[in-house]
Amino acid sequence: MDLDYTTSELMAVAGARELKDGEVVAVGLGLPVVASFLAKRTHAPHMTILFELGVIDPQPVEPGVGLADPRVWYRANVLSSFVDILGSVLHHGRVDVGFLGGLETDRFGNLNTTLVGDPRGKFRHMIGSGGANDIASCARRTIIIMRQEERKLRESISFITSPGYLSGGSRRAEAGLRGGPSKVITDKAIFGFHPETRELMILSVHPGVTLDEVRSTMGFAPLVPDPVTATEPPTAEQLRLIREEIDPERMYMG
Amino acid sequence: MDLDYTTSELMAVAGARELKDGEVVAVGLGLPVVASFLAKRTHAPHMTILFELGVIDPQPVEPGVGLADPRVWYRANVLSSFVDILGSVLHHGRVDVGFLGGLETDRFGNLNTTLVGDPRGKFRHMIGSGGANDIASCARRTIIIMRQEERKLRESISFITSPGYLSGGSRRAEAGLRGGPSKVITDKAIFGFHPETRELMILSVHPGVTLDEVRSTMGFAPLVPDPVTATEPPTAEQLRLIREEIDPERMYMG
Amino acid sequence: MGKLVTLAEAVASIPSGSHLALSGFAITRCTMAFAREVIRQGIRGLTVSQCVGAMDADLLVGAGAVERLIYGGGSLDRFGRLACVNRGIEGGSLHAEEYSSLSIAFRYLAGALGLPFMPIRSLVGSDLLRQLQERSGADVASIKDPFTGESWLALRPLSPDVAVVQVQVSDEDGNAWIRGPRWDNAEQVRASQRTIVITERVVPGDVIRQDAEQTVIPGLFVSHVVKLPFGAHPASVYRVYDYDAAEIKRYVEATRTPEALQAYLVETVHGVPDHAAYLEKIGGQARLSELMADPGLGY
Amino acid sequence: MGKLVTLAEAVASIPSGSHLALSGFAITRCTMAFAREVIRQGIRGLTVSQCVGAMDADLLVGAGAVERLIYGGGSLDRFGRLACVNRGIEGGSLHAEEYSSLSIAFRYLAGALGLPFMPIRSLVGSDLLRQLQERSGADVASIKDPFTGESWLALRPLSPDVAVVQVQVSDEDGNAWIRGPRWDNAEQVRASQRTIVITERVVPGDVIRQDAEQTVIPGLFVSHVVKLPFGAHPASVYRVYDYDAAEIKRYVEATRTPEALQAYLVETVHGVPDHAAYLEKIGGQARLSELMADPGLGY
Repeated sequence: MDLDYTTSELMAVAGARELKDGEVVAVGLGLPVVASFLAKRTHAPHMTILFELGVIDPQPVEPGVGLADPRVWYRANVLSSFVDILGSVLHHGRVDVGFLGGLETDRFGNLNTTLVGDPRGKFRHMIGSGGANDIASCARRTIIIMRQEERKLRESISFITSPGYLSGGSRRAEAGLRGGPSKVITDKAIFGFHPETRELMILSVHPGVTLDEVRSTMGFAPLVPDPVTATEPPTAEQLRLIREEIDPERMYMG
Repeated sequence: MDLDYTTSELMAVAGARELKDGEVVAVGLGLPVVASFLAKRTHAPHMTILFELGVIDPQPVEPGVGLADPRVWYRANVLSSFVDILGSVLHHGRVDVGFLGGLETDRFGNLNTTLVGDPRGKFRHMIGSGGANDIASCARRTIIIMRQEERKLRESISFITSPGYLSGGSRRAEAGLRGGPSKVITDKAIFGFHPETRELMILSVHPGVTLDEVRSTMGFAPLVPDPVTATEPPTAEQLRLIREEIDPERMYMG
Repeated sequence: MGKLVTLAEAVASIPSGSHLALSGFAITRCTMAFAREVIRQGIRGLTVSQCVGAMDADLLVGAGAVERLIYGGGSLDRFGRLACVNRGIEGGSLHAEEYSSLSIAFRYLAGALGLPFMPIRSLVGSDLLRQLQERSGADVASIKDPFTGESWLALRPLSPDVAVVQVQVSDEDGNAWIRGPRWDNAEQVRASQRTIVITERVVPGDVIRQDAEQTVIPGLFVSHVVKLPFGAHPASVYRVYDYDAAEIKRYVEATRTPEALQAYLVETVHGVPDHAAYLEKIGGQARLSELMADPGLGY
Repeated sequence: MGKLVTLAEAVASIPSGSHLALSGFAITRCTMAFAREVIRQGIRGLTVSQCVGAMDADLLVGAGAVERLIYGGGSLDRFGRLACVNRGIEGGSLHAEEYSSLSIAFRYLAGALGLPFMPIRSLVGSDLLRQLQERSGADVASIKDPFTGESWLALRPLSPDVAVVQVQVSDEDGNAWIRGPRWDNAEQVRASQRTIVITERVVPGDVIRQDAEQTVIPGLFVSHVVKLPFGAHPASVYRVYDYDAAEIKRYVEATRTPEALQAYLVETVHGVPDHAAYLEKIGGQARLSELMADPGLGY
């Protein structure tokens, strides 16, 4: 087994480590799928995986192009509906972790997947919410996974599709929302949020990445601990599972 | 075919005549079942029959002891739930006719199936509502079928389980309820309701029954038309269907 | 994390005073063996809810295990009324809150979906509503539609501690199928904190996964799975066995007086250690064989 | 009272300006043949709703048939975004009302159950809500829980004129099964005034009656049944056929510019008289055979 790993693999493993056994996890497609299946096959066998359109705990044998692909529903325990998954599980308050990707996020973990500025100063409409707003509003905590670039981690985003801590502090709770983002996992670092101000803060920097690289690929200055620790690398078994069983065609891992 | 008929048979046939082709009918057990299946097999083949617990258009081959009996669900088109039948069909406003039995009714078609007085001056608790209150509240019209006795057609009933016209006139509409009872079919006569006062009024008296017999088996004086017409008797084909196909064991017909 | 336990273990997880949503409807899919074990273990002070009152609730009330009943009326179909429930209401020993089928179903649905309340057109103008309004801390209120200004009745959600659901088929994680109509069971499970599944058959998870559209109860709601053939006897389980008419008639006779009921409870509950002994008592395999459902008809 | 009609007849029952709820989710069970016939018949000014915007809605928007889109965001999964929808929003020609998946599902559910409104925790604090509130005659309002005094967001029910649902199996009365997850389809049907079922197979009613727990769409909601194999092409129908990746990629290319789209519409819609001719055009039986689902895997 080649113990070198890609940043995607590191991100998936970092995501998996956030999930505890027995938890109920609402999953969007891409890296969150790999992270969730990896957790379920290692330390969290009793975790429940939900896809918003009405799928619980599938056992895919091939990767799919998205949630609409029956490959992703294969051998599910339950095939039901939005009202069942997003209503009686998520809105009821039973989802421990929401796992979201994003196009843009800001200092307080607010996510934009709706309108992004283009170089000509116009806005481009992207994909909107789907279940992301519901998950960000109702899950006990959310984990955001995204590539880190200055235009993606911005001081201020143009549209809040899925609320994080809004303008920080206690604003989210005051708006009547439970939960909130707990982690942002990028290809450079893992971030948390300050327990009071709710500002983004570095928790660990990935092996081989410098603190400067982290800072220079963001549109704002994050809180920085001293000393800065390094993200734990993937184990051989985690890499084997990703490469041989979960995403052998490297469809999710890019 | 014996063209003599029982009053139960006459009641079932009178009930069937109230149902039009294409209507959606919410049915309680007993005579309403016979009336509905009779209508469906004669003039109303496109009628939809609903049982509250989640059954649409069954084709029983044996009578059952109640809605809980799988005999009554046999060969249904849909097996679902209270929320589906009473929610998305009835509460939505899609039920044309609710077909109800009752222990007691009054001048305004209010029904009691909850608390009835006993000879010792105490109250006895009966069966309560089930779906009857929902049907009486939400169907476009309701038809009541019951035996006629002075203690059953009362000036005032002790408990309104399922609302008719409440205290008459426009009180029902003022309470925010649509529909209301259209007919009361007893073993003596068929009654309607005065279009303004909503008082019970005789529409027809069954063959062989005198007007005095109708009046003397009620606890109040109904409106009486002049002249009084006679209820149309069952046809040979209607009797054959009831006796040979719908209730050969005379389980519903007593 | 094994969920597959004995009936006694599952019942032992229920503290006295709990709110149970029971899956019975009149005389079908009633949680009868469960109710007998609750009585045997001396659990009391229960709140019981169901859309249509059934034999399981009536037996628990008769044995004195129930303090409060939240239901939409009920009966044993043609076999008779809920004699224990009725006697409890008439004598004042049972605190009964009476609704209609849909209003209980909507209260469960609100609980299931995490809604703060549920608007409804039913109950209006009835004495059912008057009685509910007269209760202190009423679970009904009025609310104005913010879009039209129209007044509506609003119901408080129901959130039982435990749903107890008798099903035909489950896997070891509690992913369960219900054949036939499901009445309020799907909403009971989703409204409750947790669910105990009592199942006629336990199948491998692979079987559930082949036909997952049928999974009415997702395992994530389920804390315990009890494999218990004839767990609903003398009630029926569609496609597995018919109701036992003779035994239901005996129950109806036994519930005519408190004395007769005590004798019945001694014979069928206290006098037998468990469900297997109960089945022997009521006639064993010879009797049960006669109840087996015809695979074509389903009853 | 025969409900079984041709696609052209079913589409002809829809007046311009109607509100349609469409059954597609991204690239699966999309009402593609239906959308092509709507365009062919020149029906315009439609309101279209669905929880997650799909290829059917995008094609109708691209052809200029849609005035208003009520949806929760959407894409063609990995194949791309909803280019026609996005261009319509960016250019201002499409009036889009954007929600989340659950908020649309709850609006359908309220419409289905005859509720005056639906409380929800989602949308709060987001710019989705801000945009919706800025609309005149907003479909969102705030309401106070009468039991706790807590403030909630309330959504107005959705009541489409017609639900159009692509299913696997139906009988002639429209009693239909949906295999796989059902996303918002059951609620769409129940919220709508009537439903058009587009089905891959028509089976005798006796088949439906043998497994009536599977009937997601009761016939009483259905006005028309259209038997139309490959009606969702190039989207997939679980257990019947897979998505046609090459054809979806061609669609994605064609929707990059309005000019390319016009050429695509001429070729696949206006230039073919009906669905059968469309299927010949895209490659006929040879191509369709390759898409047939593996009976074990279901795709």
